Amino acid sequence: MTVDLILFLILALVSVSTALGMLLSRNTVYSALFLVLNFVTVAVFYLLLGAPFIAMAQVTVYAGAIMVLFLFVIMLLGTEVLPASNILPWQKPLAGGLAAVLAVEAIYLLLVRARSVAQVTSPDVAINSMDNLREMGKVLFSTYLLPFEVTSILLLVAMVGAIVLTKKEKA
Amino acid sequence: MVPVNYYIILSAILFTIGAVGVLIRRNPLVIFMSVELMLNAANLAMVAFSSVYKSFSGQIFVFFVIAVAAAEVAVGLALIVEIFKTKHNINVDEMNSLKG
Amino acid sequence: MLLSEQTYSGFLFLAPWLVFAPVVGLLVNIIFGGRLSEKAIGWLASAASGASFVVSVLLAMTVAGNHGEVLRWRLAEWMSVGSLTIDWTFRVDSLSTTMMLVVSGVGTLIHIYAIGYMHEDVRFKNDVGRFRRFFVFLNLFIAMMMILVSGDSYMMLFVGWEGVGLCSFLLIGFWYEMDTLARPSWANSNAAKKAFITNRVGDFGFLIAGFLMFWYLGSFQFDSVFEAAKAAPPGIIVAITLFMLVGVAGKSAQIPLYVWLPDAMAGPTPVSALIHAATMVTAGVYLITRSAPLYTLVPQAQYIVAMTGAVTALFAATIAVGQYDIKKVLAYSTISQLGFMVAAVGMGAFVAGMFHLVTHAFFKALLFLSAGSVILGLERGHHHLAHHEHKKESDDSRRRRSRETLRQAQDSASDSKDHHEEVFDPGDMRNMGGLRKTMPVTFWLYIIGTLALAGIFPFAGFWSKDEILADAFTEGFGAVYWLLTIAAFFTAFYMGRQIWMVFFGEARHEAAAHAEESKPIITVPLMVLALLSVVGGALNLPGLHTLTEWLEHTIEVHAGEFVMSVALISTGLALLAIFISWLLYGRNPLKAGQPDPLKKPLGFIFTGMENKWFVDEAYWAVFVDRYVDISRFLADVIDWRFWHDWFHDKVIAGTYNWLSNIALNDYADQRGIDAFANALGKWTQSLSAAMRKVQNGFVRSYALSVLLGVVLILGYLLLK
Amino acid sequence: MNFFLQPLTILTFFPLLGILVILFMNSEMKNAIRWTALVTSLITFGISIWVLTMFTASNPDLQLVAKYNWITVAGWNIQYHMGVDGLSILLVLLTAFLTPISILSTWTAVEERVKDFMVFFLLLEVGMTGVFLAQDLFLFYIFWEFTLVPMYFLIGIWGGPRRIYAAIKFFLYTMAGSILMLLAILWLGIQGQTFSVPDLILKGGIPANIQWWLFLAFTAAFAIKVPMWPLHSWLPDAHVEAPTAGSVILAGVLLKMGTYGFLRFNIPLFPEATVAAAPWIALFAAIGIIYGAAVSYAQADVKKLVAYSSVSHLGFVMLGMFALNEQGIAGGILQMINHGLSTGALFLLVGMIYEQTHTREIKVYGGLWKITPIFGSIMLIVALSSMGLPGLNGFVGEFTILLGAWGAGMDGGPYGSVWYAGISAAGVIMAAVYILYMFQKMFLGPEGSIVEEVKKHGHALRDLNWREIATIVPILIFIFWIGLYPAPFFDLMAPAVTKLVAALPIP
Repeated sequence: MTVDLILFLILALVSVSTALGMLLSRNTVYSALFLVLNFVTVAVFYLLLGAPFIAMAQVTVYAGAIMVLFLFVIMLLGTEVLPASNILPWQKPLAGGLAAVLAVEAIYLLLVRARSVAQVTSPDVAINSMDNLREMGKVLFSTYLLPFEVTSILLLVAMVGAIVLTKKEKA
Repeated sequence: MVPVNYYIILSAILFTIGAVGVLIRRNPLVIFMSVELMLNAANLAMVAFSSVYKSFSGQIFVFFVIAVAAAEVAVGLALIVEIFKTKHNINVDEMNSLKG
Repeated sequence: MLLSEQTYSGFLFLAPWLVFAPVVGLLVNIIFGGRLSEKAIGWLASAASGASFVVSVLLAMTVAGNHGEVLRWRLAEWMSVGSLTIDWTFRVDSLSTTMMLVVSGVGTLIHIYAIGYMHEDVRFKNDVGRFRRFFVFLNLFIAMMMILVSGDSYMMLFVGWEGVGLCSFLLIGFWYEMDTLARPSWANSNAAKKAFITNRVGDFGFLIAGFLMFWYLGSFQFDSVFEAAKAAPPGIIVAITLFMLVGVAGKSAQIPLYVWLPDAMAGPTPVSALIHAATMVTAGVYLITRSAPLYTLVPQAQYIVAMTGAVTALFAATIAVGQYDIKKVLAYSTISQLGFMVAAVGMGAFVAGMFHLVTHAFFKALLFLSAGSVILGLERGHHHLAHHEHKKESDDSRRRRSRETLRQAQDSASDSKDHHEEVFDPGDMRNMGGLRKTMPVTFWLYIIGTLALAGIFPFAGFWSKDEILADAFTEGFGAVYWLLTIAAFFTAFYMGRQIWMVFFGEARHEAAAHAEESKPIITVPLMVLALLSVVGGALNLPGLHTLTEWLEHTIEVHAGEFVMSVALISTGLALLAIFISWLLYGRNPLKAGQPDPLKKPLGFIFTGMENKWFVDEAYWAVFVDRYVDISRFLADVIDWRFWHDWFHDKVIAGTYNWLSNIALNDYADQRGIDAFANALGKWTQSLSAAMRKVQNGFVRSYALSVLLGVVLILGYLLLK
Repeated sequence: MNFFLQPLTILTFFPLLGILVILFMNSEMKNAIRWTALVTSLITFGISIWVLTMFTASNPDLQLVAKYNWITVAGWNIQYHMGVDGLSILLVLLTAFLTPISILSTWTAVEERVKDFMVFFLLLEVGMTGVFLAQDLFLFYIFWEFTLVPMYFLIGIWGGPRRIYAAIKFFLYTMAGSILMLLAILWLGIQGQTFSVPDLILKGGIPANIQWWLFLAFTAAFAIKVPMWPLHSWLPDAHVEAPTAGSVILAGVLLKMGTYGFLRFNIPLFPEATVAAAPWIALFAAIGIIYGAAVSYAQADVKKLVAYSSVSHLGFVMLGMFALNEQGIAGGILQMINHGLSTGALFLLVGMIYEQTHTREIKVYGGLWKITPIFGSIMLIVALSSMGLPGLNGFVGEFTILLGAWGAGMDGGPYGSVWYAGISAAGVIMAAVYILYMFQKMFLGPEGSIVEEVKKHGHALRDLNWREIATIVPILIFIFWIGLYPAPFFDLMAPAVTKLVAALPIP
């Protein structure tokens, strides 16, 4: 057991429990806060995997911007807790069962059937250093220039779309 | 060091939890959050593979996913707000106008 | 002959202006006529026609200066297809210039006359605007007539031939919305249509002759045809000449196609004079004369032509005796005189025929125009009365006239049925009488014309008619001679009857009593014509033979001999006829309402004469009504009810409908294929009704099925 | 790029440009649409004149040829093959000439769905021009069928009360004949390895018994289109119900597609069958001439009268073409043009008066010449041209046709009897009967009841206005031109006709 492994297991435990917490909280606000925690742990995983840029993006965009937006909307709508309902009574057990099957299938597939791969050992210097940022930038603005620009347009469209959708119709 | 399989198993578990959340919660906001969780699970797998294969592609992909997720959330939340405005309710179980 | 050297083909280049001059005249009148005064329009048209006359004179001089040589002026190509070539070529020779001079000379005089005549006519008929149209048509006629006489081929002649037919149609139907008594009616336009269609029947013959000519003789050009005819089989020449005779019968009003000419009197009087007496109707005579080389090849055809002419001459003369309308008498007289001409050219006496054509043009134009003057005089008198004494008209005379109009309506089959009581017929000789006092100038002109027509020495008609009779006598056409001689007797008789009825005795109608003499614009052209009628005989006096020598250059001629016995017989008969007519009509002038004195002694014969021997009725019954019946039958029964409605709609469309509706739709489709398809549909429906429950509209349950799919696919991958 | 710059391609497809412009216009801008259509058709006419200037009259062969491979799958050899020669140049000009005139005639007559109307009309022009220019059987067939569609809609949408019936009858009748032609075309194309007409003519050598069947198949399509007696039953319906412009184009150009088809395909492709069939065609043509003339005299509806007169006139064309000599064929071609002009003008004039009176019944008219002198005078000229008065165009055509037919009837000629020509010549008399009947009953005589009828509606009958005169005067010019000086027209077609006749197996 190395330190890495111990750290990973602890973080994995936190990650799964916050995810479950998000899933099981009756109150939406709690769900959101659990999710923030989950995102942060995932960000730490990214750091462990030698992806500092993605980790930063995870924290700022996901844990920061997106989840704050969620919280805003929850507060705005004031529907933190929904009344119980008995529509689709078999939905929950069926979903749980299927999810369990899915998890089992996935893990089995990954552990047994998949080609065994090397452990994540000593990440490459280029990747696992502050050079990572520079290299990312280079790739992003050369090879992936077009997708990058398209993404910017997508964001613009989303922005305009959101504004148009929520804009009050003039009578 | 941590075998990459562990990361993948974690990713699968998180993904399953997200999927269950989409299926059993009636609040669209929580459903939305579950979707985000699933995205994260996938991201995690990709970054793990990126690390194994020592390639930037996985990370770049994740970067785009994050950007798209941001856009998606913006539009999605706007839609939810709009639905709430017209229906004064956001319970998905009461929205079945698609019924044939 | 220094002059001839200078004029050698010198004026030939003017030949197209024979046609262009009147065409320019009519175009100017069409375009600018609306802004011109009546006088300007009339004189412009007359000038155009006069220009044609001047050109004719110059061309005649050219021909004379050229020793009668045939001259041609090619204007342009007309048609050229394969071996067929027809040009617009003007032929100037002694024959064509003779015709040109007559046509344009008489034509110009009548143009001038018409200025005065139409001025009054359009006013009596309340349509002043139509004055211009008249002169346009008249100029068109001159142009067409010039094409006819100056063409160098049968086809160019045919252009004029049909063209004058068109003008005749237009001018007969000039007052197309009324009848001759100015009542609203189809009568005038019917007369016009009748003339055109009858002429077309003749033209059909002309066309067939043309086809034969082209395919056997190889050309339409006169000289080539005549040259080729010499070597052609006589049967073909007989066919050509006889088909041509059909054309002649149409245009020159010979039996059996003469029926249109009397009706043609519906046109204004100048038209009757110009077209239906002096020029157009003589085109047939011109055609035969022109085709002399063809006719002389085949004596059989010549004999048929001569007999046609002779029989027509007598037949028409008998009808003329029984007519009351002043113009109708002249119309039948024209037919009769045309018969003389056709008989002459049929006998090979081409010069005599042409001679009579020329003199006849003079005196018949004179007679018609004088008759027009008489009619106008009566119109004036009637007009005068209508304005001043209309109300005073006695009941007695009103009743009488209503009876008369009834009879007239029965007389003419084509007249419309509707007529009013108060209609005055200015052309009815029974309304006239005593006009010599009120219209002295016209009276004397009419006498001159009558004497010329009756063939009294030394008037023009005497010389020309006598030459025809002498030719018939000497050439051995006995039957023709006797027919023509009897016709000449009748001619003198009906003309005498007309003179006594119109100008002598007492006025039988107030209008006649108040008749007024015509103005100089009308009488002066008449005087010129009268002069020509007196001296016209000088053209071809026995012994001098001026015309014979003139025409010699163009056609084969022989100088007609003067036979004293023939001359004495015909003159004697003419004088006798005039005497008899005096006994009947002059000694005891007709009283108002009295029937014709011939009626009693002749009985049904006179009824026949009065009714034109019922030829119109017979034609109507045999041809016209049958044609209408046949075309109605074809149109309504065969084409529409049988072919269109029954065969197409019922049989074809019906069968198709039956097939598609009953056979296929009901049986095969609905009970066979549809039944199967319906069963399939029902099954699907019940299945989908079950499946439908899955579609509950809840997004979450849809997502569940997605998850189910994912699990299943993954499971499949695992178990693969 | 070369493909589009061919003069004949431009001529054929230019109207599509106009259609494109019209499609982008608001359908409420009626006048702008009309002007666009008119200008388009006028430019097309200009292009046709340009083509004429490039056309060498003395050359009997196809000229200005555009030839490209088009469909060459499965051993088929279908080409985009356009060309013009003496047989078709006049018809192409006629098409380009009549289209703007027809469009001008709809100025006030068509008020509903102007945009659709003009689009269909220009489409029709494309089809018609294509029919006369196509030198590939397959291409020809496509254009041939293509003309049906716009005409179907022109009759079916803007027609009279029974328009649907007439349109469907027109469509099905023509279609039925075309199917047989399609079969023959396929046989020829597959057997001969090419669909190109000049190549097939050059190749020749079709056995006589097969020629017969092919000849009959083509005849089925063309005879219906002409229409030859007794297949004329669709014509009166279509003419009576079609709007004026449709009637003009129908009589003026569409019927000529049938006679042109005989000339372009039947005669050169199946020479033996042509010579053998000539007496039969002549028989039907002669019957058609007499029958059409007799039937039109008995019509109460003036449009029907003119429609039946077309049967008679087209009978003349057929009679002349199958005389198989130069006079007959040249006369036939010229008569196609003449009929297009005269009958087109008759329909125009009838349409002009119909616009005012809304009735076509002859008996309610009468005395119109007095009320509308210009109209009456123009009608007279056109009527005279239609009945073949010498000096006007109708005579030149009829005369050369009858002359040719007579020659064909002489010993050794394809007809074998002069009776065909003789009887047909009687049609000239009968033409005078029905034409003069119509003219008299409408324009002469006392005022008809319609004059009062129109006055009751608050406006008097008016004479032609400037637009209507401008519509009709170009036709009048040609009526006189062809009548007095037809030489240029004969010169255009003479070499091609000579070539056509020379190829026939006539002793």
